[in-house]
Amino acid sequence: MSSKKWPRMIRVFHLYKSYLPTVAVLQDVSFTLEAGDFVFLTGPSGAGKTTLLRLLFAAERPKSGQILINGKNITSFSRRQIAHVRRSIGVVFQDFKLINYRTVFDNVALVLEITGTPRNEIKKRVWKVLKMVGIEQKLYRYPLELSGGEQQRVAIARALVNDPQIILADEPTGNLDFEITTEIMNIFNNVNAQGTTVMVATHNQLLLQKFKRKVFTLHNGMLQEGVPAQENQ
Amino acid sequence: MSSKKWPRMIRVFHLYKSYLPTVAVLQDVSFTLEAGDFVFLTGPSGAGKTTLLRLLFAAERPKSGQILINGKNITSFSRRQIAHVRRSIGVVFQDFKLINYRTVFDNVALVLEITGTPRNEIKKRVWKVLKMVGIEQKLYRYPLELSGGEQQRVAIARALVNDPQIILADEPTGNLDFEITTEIMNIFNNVNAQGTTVMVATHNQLLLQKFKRKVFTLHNGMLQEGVPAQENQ
Amino acid sequence: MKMTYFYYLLRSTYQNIRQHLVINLISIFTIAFSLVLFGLYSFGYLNLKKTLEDWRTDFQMIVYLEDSISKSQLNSLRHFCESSPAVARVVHVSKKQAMQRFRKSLGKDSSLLRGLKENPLPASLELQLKNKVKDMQAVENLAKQIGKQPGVEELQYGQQWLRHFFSLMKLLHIAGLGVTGFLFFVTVFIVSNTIKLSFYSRRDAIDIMELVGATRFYIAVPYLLEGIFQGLVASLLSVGAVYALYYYLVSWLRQSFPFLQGMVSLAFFTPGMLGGFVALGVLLGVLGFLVSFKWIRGS
Amino acid sequence: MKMTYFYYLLRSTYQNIRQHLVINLISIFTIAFSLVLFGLYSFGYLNLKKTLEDWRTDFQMIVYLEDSISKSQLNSLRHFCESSPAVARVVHVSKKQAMQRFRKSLGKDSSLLRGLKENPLPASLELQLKNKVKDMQAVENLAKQIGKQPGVEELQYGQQWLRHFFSLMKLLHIAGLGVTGFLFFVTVFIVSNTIKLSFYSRRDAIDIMELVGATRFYIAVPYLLEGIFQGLVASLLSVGAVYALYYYLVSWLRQSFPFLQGMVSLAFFTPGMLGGFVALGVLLGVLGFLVSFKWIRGS
Ligand SMILES: Nc1ncnc2c1ncn2[C@@H]1O[C@H](COP(=O)(O)OP(=O)(O)OP(=O)(O)O)[C@@H](O)[C@H]1O
Ligand SMILES: Nc1ncnc2c1ncn2[C@@H]1O[C@H](COP(=O)(O)OP(=O)(O)OP(=O)(O)O)[C@@H](O)[C@H]1O
Ligand SMILES: [Mg+2]
Ligand SMILES: [Mg+2]
Repeated sequence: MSSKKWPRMIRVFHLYKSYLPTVAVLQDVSFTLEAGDFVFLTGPSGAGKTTLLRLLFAAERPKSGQILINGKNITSFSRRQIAHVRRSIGVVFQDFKLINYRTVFDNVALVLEITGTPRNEIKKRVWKVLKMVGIEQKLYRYPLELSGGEQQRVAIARALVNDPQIILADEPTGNLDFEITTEIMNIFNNVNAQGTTVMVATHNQLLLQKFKRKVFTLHNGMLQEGVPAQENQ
Repeated sequence: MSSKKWPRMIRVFHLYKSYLPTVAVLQDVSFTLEAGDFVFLTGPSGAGKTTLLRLLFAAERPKSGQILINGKNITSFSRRQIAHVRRSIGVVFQDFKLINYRTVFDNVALVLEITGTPRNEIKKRVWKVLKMVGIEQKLYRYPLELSGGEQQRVAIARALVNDPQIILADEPTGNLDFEITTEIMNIFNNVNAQGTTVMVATHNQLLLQKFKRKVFTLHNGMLQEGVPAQENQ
Repeated sequence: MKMTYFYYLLRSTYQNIRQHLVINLISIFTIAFSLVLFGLYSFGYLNLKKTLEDWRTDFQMIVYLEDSISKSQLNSLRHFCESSPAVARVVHVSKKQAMQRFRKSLGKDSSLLRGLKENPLPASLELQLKNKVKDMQAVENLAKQIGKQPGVEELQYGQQWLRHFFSLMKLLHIAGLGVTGFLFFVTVFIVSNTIKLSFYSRRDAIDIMELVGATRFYIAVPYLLEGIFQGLVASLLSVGAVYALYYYLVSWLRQSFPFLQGMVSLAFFTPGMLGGFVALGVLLGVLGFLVSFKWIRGS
Repeated sequence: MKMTYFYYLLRSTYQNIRQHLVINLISIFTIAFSLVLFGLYSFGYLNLKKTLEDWRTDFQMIVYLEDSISKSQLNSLRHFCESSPAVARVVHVSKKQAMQRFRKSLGKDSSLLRGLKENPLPASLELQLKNKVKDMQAVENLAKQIGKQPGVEELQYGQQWLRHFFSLMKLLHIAGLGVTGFLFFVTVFIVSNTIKLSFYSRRDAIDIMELVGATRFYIAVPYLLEGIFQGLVASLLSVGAVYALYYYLVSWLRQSFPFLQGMVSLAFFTPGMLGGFVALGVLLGVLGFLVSFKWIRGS
C-alpha cells in the first residue's frame, strides 16, 4: 500500500472526538476519499462538520482513530510536519479567518509566500484566482472594508491559489447569493475534474440537489455515506 | 406628525452613502416602514444591504439624507443619544459580533445589564430566549466553543432578548440548516405580530419564497420596493 | 437598577482581570517595578539627607572676644547670641581653656609652649547653629549682627565649608525633585502604555458593547476599577519588595562597612509611608487609565 | 525562493510596524526611556568615580625621620621609597622647612613661637601615592616595610581617612554593579512585556498563518526584525536625549555650583560609547523578542 498508488487520498479509520468528557462529537467515523472525489458533508447545526474538517488538516487531535493524508498518518505528526501537510490542503474556513491588517492581495499571496513562490508568479496567480471569484477590483482593500460575501470569496480564493491536492470548504457559500454560489461550485467542479479531492460542508439543500454528488451526513456523531440529498430535508 | 402616531417607525429620505469617493454604495434610498412591518432586504453580494442596516442603527453616518427612527432624526444625534436609540433596536450582525471572553449567557445578558434590568429578570429572560433559539444547554460555553450555527443563534438571541421595537437581522440564517432557519423565521414572525418592525437582509431565495413578505431589492445602490421574490432569481 | 449596575461592575472587572490575567500580571509587575525603583530612590535620598544633616550639627560659629571685654558686655553679648532664633547653644571658652585646648591639640609638640610668658589666645563664644537654618544668607546675617556688638574681636565660621555645605544640600534637593519627577513621569508613561495595550486587545469587545447600546462611561468604569486594582496589588507587592531589598541591603552594608552605622536606618518605613505607597500605586493605575482612555476615545 | 523570503521578511516587518505603529512607538519609547535612565546613571556613576579619584591624589604618607639620621641613610631611605611601585613622588621636608610651615599655619598666633630656643619639629619625607593603589592592604604593607628602615621615627598616613576612602570606593563599585544589573533586568522585563503584548494583539494573525501552513520559525523572524528595529531606533533616540539632558544639566550645574567645575565632564560621550548604546538597545530588543517568543510558544 504505497502512497504513490493513492496520491491524493484521505483515509479515516474509527475516528472519535469529543471536547467535553460527556459529549461525543464524532463517534467511530471511517471513510475513504480517492483522488478526484467530490463529496458534500452535511448534517444539522452542531453535528460536527467543522470538527471533522479541522481534524483533517490537523487543527485538532482526535481522541482515537487514524487519519491518513496521501498515505501518511498525520495524527502523530510534529508541528513542522503538519505545517508542510497543510500546504497541500486548501481550506475555506467557516469564519473566513482573514488577517485584518493585510490587504486582499496579501491575504491570498500569503499561502504562496510561505512556499517561496517567486514574486512574479505570485502576482499572476493571485490575480487570476481573485478574478475567478469575482473580486479582482478589490485587490488593495482590507478585509474589514469588504462585504460579508466579498470576504467569503477572498477566503475561497486563498484556498484555491496554491493548486492544492485537497480542498476542504466549510460552508463556503453561506454569505453568497445563488448566482455567485453556482459560479463558486463550478470552480470547485473544474478543480475537481483536474484530480483535486474536494469536500464541502454545507447546509444548503439547493446545492445538494443541484450538484448531484456523493453526500456524507453527520448525525449524532455518526457518519452515513451516500444518503441522497432529498431524504435529508 | 408627532412621534406618538408612528411609534415604531423607520423613515428614510434620500439617503446617499459611499466609502470611497468614486463608488456610491447607496444612491437616493428612501422608504418608510410602519410599526409592525416585516420586510426582506435582498440584492447581490456587495449590494449595500449591510451598509443600509448599519446606517439605520447609526454605526455609519450617511453622506446625505435623513433617517428618522420613531420620529427622531438620528443623523444628528450625539454618541450618548445614539447609545439610547440602539437599546430599542435588536441587531443580528452578519459576523455575529460575540464577545469571545464572555459566556453565551453573559453575551446575551449584556443587553439587559446595560439598561439596568434586575438580576432575576435577566436570568429568566436570557434563559427563555436561548431556549427559543435552541441552545439553552450551551449557556455557560464560550463563543469559540460553539459551532458556526450555534454562534449565529446566540447572536439572534441577543437581538431578541430586550423586546426591541425594531429588529434588524443581517443574513441571520447563513449558517443554519433549513429546519432551524424555519424556526428562527417563525420567531421573527411572532415578534412581528406583536408590533415589532422587522427587517431581514438575506440571500436565501427559499426564505423569500416560503415567507411571502414585502421585499426591498438593492441593485446598483438603488432600492426597489415590493419586487416579488420569484423575479429576483 | 443600582444593584444591577454594581453587580455588573464587580463581575465585569473580575471577568476582565481573570480573562486577561497575563496582561494584568504584566501591568501589575510594571507598576510594582516602577514603585520599587521609586522606593529605593526615596530611601537612598532620605538617608543621604539625614546623614548630611547629622554632619551639619558639628558646624559652629566662633566669636573671638577682645581681651578688654567687661563682664557685663560679655553677659549682654551672650544673651544677644542666645536670643537669636538661629542659635541652638552658646558655650563660653575662656583664655585659659583656649590655651589648654591648644596645648592638647599640639600633643607631643606642646613642649614648645613651655617658654611662653603670657597667653596670646583670645577667649571666645562658640555658637551651635540650629538645624532649621537652611541657607548661607541667614548665617551671614547673624554674623554681621554679632560682629557689630561691643567686645567682639573677630568671627570665624568656616565660611567656605558652610557655603559648600549649603550648595550641596540645595543640589541634592533639586536633584531629588528632578529625579522624582522624572521617575514619576516614566512610571505613568509605562503604566498608561500597559493599560493602552490591554485596551487595545479588548477593542473588539468595546466596539461590540457600543453597538448594542452601552455608553462610553458604562464601558469605561470596569477598566478604571481594573486600573485601581492593578495599582493596589502592585503597591503591596512593591512595599514587600522594597522592604526585603532594603532589609538585606542594610544588613549587608552594616556588616561590610561598619562606619555607615549611623547612616542606614529602616525607621523610615512607617505606616504613613506604607499608606503613601499604596496611594501612589492606585494613583498611577488611575492616571494610566485616564491617559489611555483619552487615547482610546480619540481613535 | 531566497529572494521571495527576503522580500517577504522586509515587507512583513514593514507592514507589522506600519500597522501597529502605536504599539511600536510604545515599545520604542519604553526601550528609550530605559536606556536614558541607564545612560544618566552611567554618567553619574563615572563622574562620581572620577571625582573621588581626583580627591585621592591629595592623600600622602608622611615618614618622620629621626634627628640622628645620616645623609647616606636618608638617601637609601629616599631611594627605597621612590622604587616602591605604589609611590608616585617623594618630597623631603627638613626640620627648618617644617618649622616654617608650622609658623605659617599658626598665622597671627605664630608670635607665641618667638620664645623657642631649639626646633622640636622632625624632618620628614612626604610620599604621594599612585592612583592605581586600589586597597588599604597595599598601603599598609608599604607602611610596614618603610617602618622597618633605619632612621624612621614614625609613619603617619591618615589610616582612618584612607580606610574610609577605600571602603567608600568599594561600596560605590558594588552599588554601581548592583544598580546596573537591576536596571538591566527591569529594562528587559519591560521590553519583553511590550513585545509580549504586541504578539498578544497579533495572535489571530499568527494562528491564521499557522493554519495555512507557515512554520513557527517563518512566522517569528519578522517579529525578531521588529525587535531589532525598535532597539535601534530607541537607542538613537536615547543617545540624543541623554546628550541633551546631560548638556543642559551640566551647564546648569556649572553656573549654579561653581565648585563642581572639575567634576562634570562630557568627555565620556565617545564614539565607542555611542556604539555601545546602540548595541545595548538592539540587544534589549532581541532579548525582549526571545523572552516573549518563548512565552508565546508555551501558550
Ligand atoms: N472548542 C470547543 N469546545 C467545546 N465544544 C466545542 C468546541 N468546538 C465545537 N464544539 C461543539 O462540538 C459540536 C460540533 O461542532 P461543529 O463546529 O463541528 O459543528 P458543525 O457541524 O460545524 O455545526 P455548524 O453547521 O453550526 O457550523 C457542537 O455542539 C459544538 O458546540
Ligand atoms: N468600510 C468600508 N470601506 C470601504 N468599502 C466598504 C466598506 N464597507 C463596505 N464596503 C463596500 O461597500 C459595498 C457594500 O457593502 P455591504 O457590506 O453593504 O454589502 P452587502 O450587501 O451586505 O453584501 P453581502 O451580501 O456580501 O454581505 C461593498 O462593495 C463593499 O466592498
Ligand atoms: Mg461548522
Ligand atoms: Mg452584508
